[in-house]
Parts: sequence; structure tokens; C-alpha cells
Amino acid sequence: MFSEATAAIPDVIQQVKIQHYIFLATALFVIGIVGVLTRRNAIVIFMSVELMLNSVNLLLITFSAYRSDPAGQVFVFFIMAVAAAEVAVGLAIIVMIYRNTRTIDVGFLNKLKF
Amino acid sequence: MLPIVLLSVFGIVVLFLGFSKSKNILLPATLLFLLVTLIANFVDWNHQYLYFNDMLWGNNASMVFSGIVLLSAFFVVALTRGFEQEGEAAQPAEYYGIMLFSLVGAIMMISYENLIILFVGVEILSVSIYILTGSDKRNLRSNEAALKYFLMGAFATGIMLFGMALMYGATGSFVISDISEIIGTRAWNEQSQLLYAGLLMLLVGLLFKVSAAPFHFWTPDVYDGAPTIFTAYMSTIVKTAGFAALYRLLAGSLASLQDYWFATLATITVLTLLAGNVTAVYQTSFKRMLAYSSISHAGYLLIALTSLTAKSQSSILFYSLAYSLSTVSAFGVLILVSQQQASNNYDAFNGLAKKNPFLAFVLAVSMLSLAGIPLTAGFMGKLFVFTDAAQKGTIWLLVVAILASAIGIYYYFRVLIAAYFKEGDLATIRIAPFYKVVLIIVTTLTIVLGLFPDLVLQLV
Amino acid sequence: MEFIDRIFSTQSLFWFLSFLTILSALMVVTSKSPVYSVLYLILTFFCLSGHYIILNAQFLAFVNIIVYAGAIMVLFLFVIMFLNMKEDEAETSPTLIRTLATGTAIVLGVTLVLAFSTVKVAAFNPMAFDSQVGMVKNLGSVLFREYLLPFELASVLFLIAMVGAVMLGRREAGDRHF
Amino acid sequence: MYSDFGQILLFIIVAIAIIGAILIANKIIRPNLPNEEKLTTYESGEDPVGNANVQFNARFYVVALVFVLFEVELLFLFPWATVFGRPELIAQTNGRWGWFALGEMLIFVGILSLGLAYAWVKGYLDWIRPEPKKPDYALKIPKDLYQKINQKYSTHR
Amino acid sequence: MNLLSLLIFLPLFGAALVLFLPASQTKYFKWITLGFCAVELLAAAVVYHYFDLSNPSFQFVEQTDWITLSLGSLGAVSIDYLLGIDGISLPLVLLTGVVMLVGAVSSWQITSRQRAYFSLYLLLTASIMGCFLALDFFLFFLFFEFMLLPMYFLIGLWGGPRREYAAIKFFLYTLLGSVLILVVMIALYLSAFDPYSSLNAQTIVHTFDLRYLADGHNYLPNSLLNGLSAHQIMGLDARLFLFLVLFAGFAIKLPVVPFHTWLPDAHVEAPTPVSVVLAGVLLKIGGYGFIRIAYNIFPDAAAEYATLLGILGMVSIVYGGFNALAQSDLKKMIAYSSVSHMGFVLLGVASLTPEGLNGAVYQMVSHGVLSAMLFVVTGVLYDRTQNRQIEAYRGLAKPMPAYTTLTAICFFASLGLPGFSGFVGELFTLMGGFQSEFMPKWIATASTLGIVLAAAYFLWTLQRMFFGPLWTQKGVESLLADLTPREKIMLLPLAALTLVLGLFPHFIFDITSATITEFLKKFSLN
Repeated sequence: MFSEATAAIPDVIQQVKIQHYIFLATALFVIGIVGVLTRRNAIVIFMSVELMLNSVNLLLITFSAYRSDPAGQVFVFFIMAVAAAEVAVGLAIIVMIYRNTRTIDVGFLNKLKF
Repeated sequence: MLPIVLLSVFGIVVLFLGFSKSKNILLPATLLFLLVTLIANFVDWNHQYLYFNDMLWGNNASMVFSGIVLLSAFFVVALTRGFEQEGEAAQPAEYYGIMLFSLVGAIMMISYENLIILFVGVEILSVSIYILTGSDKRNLRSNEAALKYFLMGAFATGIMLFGMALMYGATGSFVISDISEIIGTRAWNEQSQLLYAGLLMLLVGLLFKVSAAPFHFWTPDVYDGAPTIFTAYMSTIVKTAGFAALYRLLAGSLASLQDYWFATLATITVLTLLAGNVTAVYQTSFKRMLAYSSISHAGYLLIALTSLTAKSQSSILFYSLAYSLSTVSAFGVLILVSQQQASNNYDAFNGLAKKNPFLAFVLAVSMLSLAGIPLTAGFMGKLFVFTDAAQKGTIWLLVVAILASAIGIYYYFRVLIAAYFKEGDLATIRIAPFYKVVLIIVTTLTIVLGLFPDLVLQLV
Repeated sequence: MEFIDRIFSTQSLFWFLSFLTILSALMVVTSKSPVYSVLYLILTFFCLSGHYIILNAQFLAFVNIIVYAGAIMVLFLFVIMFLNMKEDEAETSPTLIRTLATGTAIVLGVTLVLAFSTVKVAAFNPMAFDSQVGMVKNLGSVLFREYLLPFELASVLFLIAMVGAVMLGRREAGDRHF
Repeated sequence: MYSDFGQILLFIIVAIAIIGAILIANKIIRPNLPNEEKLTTYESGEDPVGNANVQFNARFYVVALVFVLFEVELLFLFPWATVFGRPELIAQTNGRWGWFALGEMLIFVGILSLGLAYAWVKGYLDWIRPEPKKPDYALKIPKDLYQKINQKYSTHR
Repeated sequence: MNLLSLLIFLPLFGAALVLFLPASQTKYFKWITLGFCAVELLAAAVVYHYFDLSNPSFQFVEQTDWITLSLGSLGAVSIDYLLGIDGISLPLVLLTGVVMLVGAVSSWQITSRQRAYFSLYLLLTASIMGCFLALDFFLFFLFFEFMLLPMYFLIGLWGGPRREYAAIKFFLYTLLGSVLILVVMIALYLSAFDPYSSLNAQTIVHTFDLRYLADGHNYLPNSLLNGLSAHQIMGLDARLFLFLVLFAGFAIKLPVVPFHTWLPDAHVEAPTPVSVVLAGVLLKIGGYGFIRIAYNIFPDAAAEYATLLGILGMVSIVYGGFNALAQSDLKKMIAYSSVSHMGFVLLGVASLTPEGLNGAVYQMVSHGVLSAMLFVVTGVLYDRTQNRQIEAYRGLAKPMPAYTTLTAICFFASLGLPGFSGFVGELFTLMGGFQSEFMPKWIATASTLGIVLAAAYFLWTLQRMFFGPLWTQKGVESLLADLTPREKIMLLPLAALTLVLGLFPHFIFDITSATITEFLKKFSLN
């Protein structure tokens, strides 16, 4: 079973089909989209976006691992770093709004009509 | 490469110049820096460059795109007047610094070769603009615009990244030329679903940024809520950079799949044209109308993109230049008028021509150019874009576009009617000499480019 | 023994983790209180880190914990705490819109899953396979040699974020609330 | 296909099982006689006041924010540390690699520290101190009276 | 500088002069405008003097490269600054000179915002001249569309009470027309090429040069507009379809009946000089466009649709006539009479006979002179009483004998009394209609009804307003002074001109016939 050539290959790659990972990532992504579309609390929406980003990370790492190509993982590294910067700014905006309105429900913010 | 370095350094310098006692130095310094960058932008002229292990790629066209972005930024910055009228709460050094930094993102979006540069560029530009949108901290509309833009932008980024991930899964690379090569060899056939879905999501993410329908719903609120000067900034720079990025993606790596994405993109084009133009008719606020007009112009630019002929690039280039110039001057006039009248509505312009013939003339040229009346740059831009569609042979797209531009006349002329034909009590507006010079230059450029489009076209 | 082997295989771990991931992700979206959402999100991140580990991407698993579970989520919690949000006050999004949105997203998901179910990703080449790809050493040399430019430019992004966030998030003199 | 990761799974399951079993056993065995005192939240014997979610002070936010950004910066240092001194790379480039890598990181850290310096100079990191109001009601006792008393007792010591 | 460029740039220079003179010189603006218009007419006369009547092709041709667009593998597009004049455009250029001069005199009463008015007026002059002189389709289009702007502002700023509505209606209608023309231009753009430049440049150079567009050999094989390729648009042959689109574009300008509704509104609201220019020259650009652009590029389609166009012309004549009969506003009546008279132009052009085409050009010139006169006449009355209702006046002949005489002359000339120019134009276009092989005779027969109707409404109006005892609706008899010298200066030369043209029609026919004979050769081949 442990042939010489496949010795270095992680078990998961031999045992789990890549589709399953793609499905998992897609499911997370869709859950994230549902969150963005249905929730009205800005922070929860933002968390759903983070969920989407994580599904992307999972997808990239999967492809990277199955292809044994480092580019995908480096990309994930950047996504994580950039997400941190985005979170910093996003939360600052939320704090700012809370200061002015005492609410962060996007539904309450209807000064501008859709 | 050089402009990116320069802009980063200059951004930091401006940020720290804010600590000096004399605030008056900020505006000239920023303008000088932008000018230096604009010149430095063209050092690689006539060379096709590829920097840092296939990260940045550029040729004359991308340099001209960067030039347009820098030029628009220059004009917008010139119209800020140092934010002196914003009062104590304004933090000009930060605003200028972030504006300079955001241009780094724009240039990255224009000349990326690796998708990671596109991603980081999009983020740099977007994050800067979230901040600028919310910079009027006490104004609830500005706050809300920032939040909305931020949430929608982050959402779009998520979708775009998912697309990139899928494309990576299908082709195993993030490099534009590699992807193109792999698609060319059709070695991706087995993963075609990944590629198609990825391509679609990547496009959706980018189309979000350039506010194409049906991903445009955030635009009016955000444009309306943001401080006017930053609305001008984002409606010119984000749009130009976004379209350059889209062109680079489609022409650079996905041209051979045109059969696949053509129908989707063409549908989006039609939707954008209709959504932008039809909704713009119902607006009572000039600023909101400009927001919808920016959507409709995204539609015209999409025509060139959808057609993707040999000439598309120069069409997009010329169109975005024409659009940027006219938009800058329209916002320039709007800033002055809305300050006087404390309103962004059409009524605010009533009787503008009587006491302020210069402003009315600038407004007229810019509206004519946006409407695409001959002898202005906007007309030439529209003509080039339409000819692209004709070259591709999509007559129905052309018909929709022409109908849309006919609708456009109506709402662009409403403000002219207000300015010229209506009676109003608008007093003479004092225009700072420098402000006036900028408006004169922009207006002159609009007319000159309408007469001699060759000046720009022969660069590419 | 064969049976036990099969149960305690990496595959089972995958299923277990996946189940937990999806469940906690669902809880993030459906929890009434944002505090619970954050906690579930942290759980999701831990599960994902588990996935990264079994995919041999140890470095990223560890980064994921530090950045997401450690830093980003702490920031979230922080904001939630000082915004003092108790039970999500009024989740007033109209039911119709919520149903429609959920429906659309699910249709999208099902379409994608169906589309991807026939994907044949090229089989890995056992001879050229490098299991050390996800190690920090390897990533480091790729990052600092090939991805030098985005690395440096990321610092510009951080600078923007710092300046902007500090500018926006700071309490102005005269603000009413905290 | 029992593997290393299988062991981990086994470990997790066993851990959950044991904890669950202990908790359930606890539930079954313990006597259940609640009264009001027992049901209150334990706060070192004090009576609990208000909600458990106490509102933080927002002044922490800016600090937390800067922390997050620097933490991410730190992440870049880890892989850097592994490549910085790698002998084969140094050998390949005649020793230039070390300087090059150092330069790379210096630029990155430099830009970020400029951001920190900016926030610092700008005063964003300053603690916003609560300014206690000085009581300004008029005292009938002359001020120097206290001083005299203080002096008196200090000299006695 | 070439003479034709001078015709375009002279008024532009005048506009710039007016724009940049200090405000203290405002009283000279009208004189400057008048001067430039006079020089313009003089320059047109010089062109006429040096024009070789026997040469059917373009003269004074002037060509400069303007825009070159590279299309990659598809070659290039070259747009030129290309001017030239032939027997069809020369009469119209002369007409423009005359009418603009009259309009300038008529502008004397403009008192508000003179700087803007006179610079726009000169700008309008330049763009009209440009339209008649351009030989590059693109250049023509630019002038054609640019013309709308000064016109829009002239109506919108100095017009009557509903000027905003009229201005935007005028603008949108004519813009729709130019959009249709633009469509054809875009369709043309990859089809036609310039054989000589293409040979020199070793690549395909697409062109908008009307001389090349006229030749079917210059269309790329299998391109959209090649006569031999069977491209279809909406079930119609591409060439036929695009001809109809182009026709509709110019028909709005002419105007032909279903597209005419902007005209009465624009005329009623426009100030007198703008009405004069609008009716006198602007409408002619529609007719000129038919001949120069639509028929030139699509001779096959023109022959195919001759009957349709003839019927449209006939409908315009009759419908315009009936409508004129029903109007109570004098200016609106004249506007509808314009619709009717321009119908003759369409009829003549559609007939594709020498008589018809010569008659059409002649009718354009004649109607230009007559409608200018008619609107000046209306303006005279309106200036005095601010009322244009026909029923509001009776017996005007008594207080205003000179005015009555001149009005009568222009009414008679307009209704086609022999001896005046209107008669010749209508006669020739009708003759063309009768002799045409491309359309049935009943069209021309039915069109003669237009003459009867014209006689009816003009004579009836004359009788109602000018004869009988003096009476006005609002008791404004005291305001009814006779013509001032300035008004006489406008009206007398126009009256003389219509008489001269009526008695010696060969002035015009000499110019047109050679070119038109050459032009019609294309159709005899079919």
C-alpha cells in the first residue's frame, strides 16, 4: 500500500476526492452569501464576508495541495493579510456609525433611498 | 514600476507634511508629486516591460491608462482647494496621502500580470475609497455611504476571489499569460466548469467595482452620500482602473473564450445601459443623476469590452479619458454651486448662466460631452465605442446603445435648462483663480480631444 | 482491525471536520446574538485549520489561527462588546426577501455543486509531488523571491488601513457617545 | 488505512467522549437543591450588578487595531526568518541574498513603523484620560489652616 | 486659405470676436454680425463668380488629413477635412448667405444677452455653411449635429413663452435624426474604402469621402453595404434598410409629414430671426442631405423606394396644406405651409428626373427666400402688437399700405403665381413627378392639390387680415405703424429676389443642371 512513490503524498489526497473539498468550499461560500443577503446587522454581514473569504482560502489551499504548487498557498497568505487590513477599516467604519446613530442595523440606515 | 514607488513614497511624505505648521503647503506639494509621477509614468515609453517574476506587465497602452488615472487625480486634487472649506474636522494630509496611496492600487490594477497584483491593487484602491467616502465623520449620509460601500465592496471582493481560486483550480496558475497559454492548449477541458464558473465570478467581482448592472445598486447611494470631491475622485479613477483591469483580463487571457463570455457580458451591457439611463431620468438631484450617469457610461465602456476588437483598447482608453474629464468638470461646478445653494438638486442651478456665465459654459461643455454631442471628446468616445460594436457585428447592442444615448440627452440637458433658461437667484460665485484655471484646462481638453482625438489615439 | 482502520482514517477525519465546519458556519449565519456568531466563526476557523493541517499546509493552519481566530475575531468581539449589542435587537429583514435571498443563494450553490461534480482535476503526478510545499521554509522562499512586489505593496495597504482606521475610528472631541 | 491523522481523530473523539461521560455522571450523581443564593452569578461574594456584557471603553479600539496590523506584519516575519539566512541562497548570490532579504523586510517594517509613528505623533495612541472635575464650591475654612495643621504634624514626626 | 474654408471660418472668427470684445462694446455686436454676414455673402458670390458652370464635378476641393484610426488587422479609418462645392450645393450656399444676412438685420430687435445671441448666430452660420460644403460624411455629420446646439439655445433663450418645451422638442427630434444618420455612418465605416490611399498604404484605408462612397466599387466584397453581398437587417436587404434609416434621419429635418411635429412648435416659439434662419436654411439641409448623402450612397435603394418617397412627399404637400388652412396663428400657418412646400422638394427628388431634381433645388432656394420673407412679415406684425392671431386683425391695408403690398407679394409668390419663384419650383417638381419612370403618375396629380390649398390659405388669410374695415381684437389700432426703413431693407431685396428668380429661373438652373445630369447617370443605369 505504501509504495515508494506515494510515500510523500498526504493521506488525504489519496483518500479524499478533490470534489469533496470543492463542495465543502462551495457550501461555505454559499452560506456566506446567504448571511450577507439575509442578515441586517452590519457586523454579522461582515462576518459572513469573512466566511466567504475563508471558503476561498480553503479552495486555494486544496488546489495548491493537490497540485503541489506553492502559488495557491502564498495567495492565501495574502488574502489573510489583506483581510486583516480590511477588517480594521471596516470595523472603524462601523464604530464611527455607531457613535453617530447608536445602531448598526443596515436597515435603519435609510437616509439614502435604494 | 517607478510610479508605484514614487506614489508610495510621496504618500508617506504628504502624510507627514501634515504635521508641519503651514497647512497651505499640502495642496501644492500633492500636485507637484502627482505631476512628477505623471512624468515618471512614461519612462518606459515604447518598451514592453515585465517586472518582478511576472508580476507587473506594461506597454504604452497601460502607461496611457495610468496617465489618465494620474491626470484625473491631478484635476480632482486641484479642485479640493486644500479642504479649507470643510472646517476644523477635515484632515487634509490624510486625505491627500490616502489619495496618493489609492493611485498605487489603481496602477496595479492597470498593469497587473499576476492575479495577486490585481487583488492587492483592488484592495488598496477600495480600502482607500471606503475611508475617503466616510471621511465626513459627522455626516450620517457619508457614514452610511461608507458602510454600504464597504460591505458591498467586501462582498464583491469575496466573489472575485472565489473566481480567482476556481480559475487557479482550472489552470494551475495566476499569471495572465500562462492562463492564456493553458486556455489556448485546451488542456483545461476537463476542468471547464471550474474555469467557466471562475471566469464568471471574477468578472462579477470586477463588474461590481465598475458598477455595472445588476451589480450597480450600491452606486447611487454611495456617490450621493460621499463628500462631493471624493465622489468625483471615485467616479473617475475607480472606473478607469476597473475597466483597464477588465480589459487586461479579457484581452490578455480570455480572448479565446469570447464565445463563452460574450453573451453574458452583452446582457450585462444592455442591462447597465438601460438601468443607468432610465433611472437617471427620474432623479431630482444632480449628484444622484451623475451617479446614474456613471452607471450608464460603464455601459458604453462595456460595449467596447464586449466587442473586444483590435481597437477596443484605444476606444476604452479614449472613452475613459473623455468621461473622466467631463466628470471632473461637472463635479467641479457642482461643488461650487452646492456650496452656495446648500443643495445638489437641479433647482440649485437655476439661473446659473446669468451671473456665472463661465461656470455655466463649463457645465454646458461637460454635459454635452457626457451626452455625446459632436465637437466634444464624449462624442468621439461614443463613436469609437459604437464602431467597435459595429465591427463585432452586434447591431442590436448598437441599437440599444444609441437609444440609451438618446435618453441621456434628456437628463443631461435638464441641468442646462436649469442653468440657462430658468430664473434663479444665484449670486455670483467667487472662483479661486487656480480652480478656474483647472476648469479651463479640463474644458479645453474636452473640446480639443473632440476635434483631434488623434492626439491621444496615436499614443497607443 | 480493518474496520477500525477504516473508521479512524484521514477520510473520516475529513468528514468529521467538514460536518463541524458546515454546522458552525450555519450557526454563524443563524445565531441571534452577534457574540455567538463570532464564537461560532472562531470554531469554523479552527475546523478550517484542521483541514489545512490534513492538507499538509501546516504553516497556513497556524497563520489562520493567529490571524483569523486570534486577531480578527478578537477585533470583532471587541467591537461587539463595546458597541454593547445584546440580543440582536430587531432582525427586521422582511421574510419574503430573506426567503428569496436564501433561495437564490441555494440555487447558486446547487448549480455550482452540480457543475463541479463532473470536474476531473488532473491526477497528481506521484513522481513530481512535493509534500513539503506547505511548509514555512518553502513558502518563505516563494514569498520573498517571487512574490516580493505584492509583499512590499501589502505594507502600503497596511499603512492605509492604519491611517484610515485610526482616523475614522477615533473619538472626535465633542462626540456624544463614548 | 489507519494513519497519523486517524490518531488525531481518535484522540478528539475520546476526549469528547470522556468529557461528556464525566459531565453526565456528574449530573446523575450530584444532589440538586437550588436556592436563590446558589443561582446567582459568582462574583467573589459580591452581589452581581447589571448585565454580564459590560461595555468596553472605545479607547481600546485604536490600540487593538494597531495591534492587529502589527500581528499580521509579524506573520510575514516567520517565513522571512526561514529564508533570510538560508546558506544555499546566500551561496547562489555571492552573499547578496542576505542583504537583499534584509532590505526587503526593512522596507516592509519601515513603512509599517511609519504608520505607527504617524498614529503616535498624531496623538491617536494617547490615552483619553477622564478629567475629573475639581470641586469648586467655596470652603468656609481658610486654606492655610490645613497647611498649618499638616506642617504641625509633619514636624512632630 | 481656400475660399471654402473662409466661408466656414469667417463666421467662426466673428463669433470669437463677439465673444471676446469687452462688454462696453455691446452696441457694436449687431454691426459686427451684420458685417460678417455681408462679407460671407460676398465670399459666396466670389465662389459663384469663379465657379465653372459646365463642370459637373466638385470644385474648390480642399483636403487635409484629420483623424486616422488604426484598426489593427482591419486597416485604418481615415477621416478628412474635405470641402468642395458643386452645382447642388452652390445655390444653397448662396441662399445661406442671403438668408443669414436678412436674419442679421432682423436680429436688430434682440436686446437681451446680445453677446451670447450674436456669437451663437455666427456659430450657426458657420455650421450651416459647413454642412453644405463638407464632402466627408463624418465632417458633414459633425456640422449637422453641431448646428443643433446654437439653434437650441437661440430658441430656448430668446424664444416665446413655451420656449423650453419647443427648444427641447426641436433638439430631441433633430437629434433623433442625427442619431439615425450616425447609425448609417457606423454601418458604412467598415464597408467602404478609399482605393487610392489603400493602394499607397498597402492596407485597407476606410473612408467617409462622399466621392468614394458614391461608387459601388469602393465597398469591400462581402461587407455589409456591398451591393452584391446579401446581408439582411430585420428581413430587409441591408442597403435598403440603411437607406430608409438615412432617409428618416433627413426626413425629420426636412420635415416630411410623420416627422414634422417639432416644426410648428419651434417656429411659434422661436424669435423672428431664428424662424427666418430655421425655415430659410435649416430645412434645406434635409433636402440637401437626401441628394448629397442618401441618394448618393444608395442610388439603388432610392430607385427602389421612389414610389414610397413620392407618396410621402405628396402626403406632406397635402397634409401641410390642410393644416395650414386650419391654423389661426399666422406663424403656425406659415410653418405648415413650409411643410407643404418642402413636400415638393421631396417629390422632385424622388422623381429622379432632371426636371424633378433641378426643380427640387430650385424650390429649396425659392422657399428659402420666400419663407424668410414670410417670417419677417409675421415678425413685423408681432413686434407691434405681440399678437399673431389671424382673426385678431381686419383691414390692415389701411394703416399699413407698404406692409400690405409686400405681404401680398410674398403671399402671391408663395402660392405659386407665375412670375414669382414659387411657381417655377412647384412646376418643375410636379413635371418631374409626372415624367418619372420610378413612380406612378397619380402621385404628382394628387400633389397639385397642394397648389390649390396654398392658394386657398394664403388668399383667405390675405382677405381676412388685410381687407375690409380696420378692426383689431384688442383695440391696438394705434400700434399699427407702417414698415420702418430697417424692415423695408429686409423685405424689398427678398421681394426683388423672388421676382428675379421667377422671371429668370435659369440663374439657378444654369448652376444645377450640369451636376444633376451627371448625378442622374447613376440612375439611368438601373
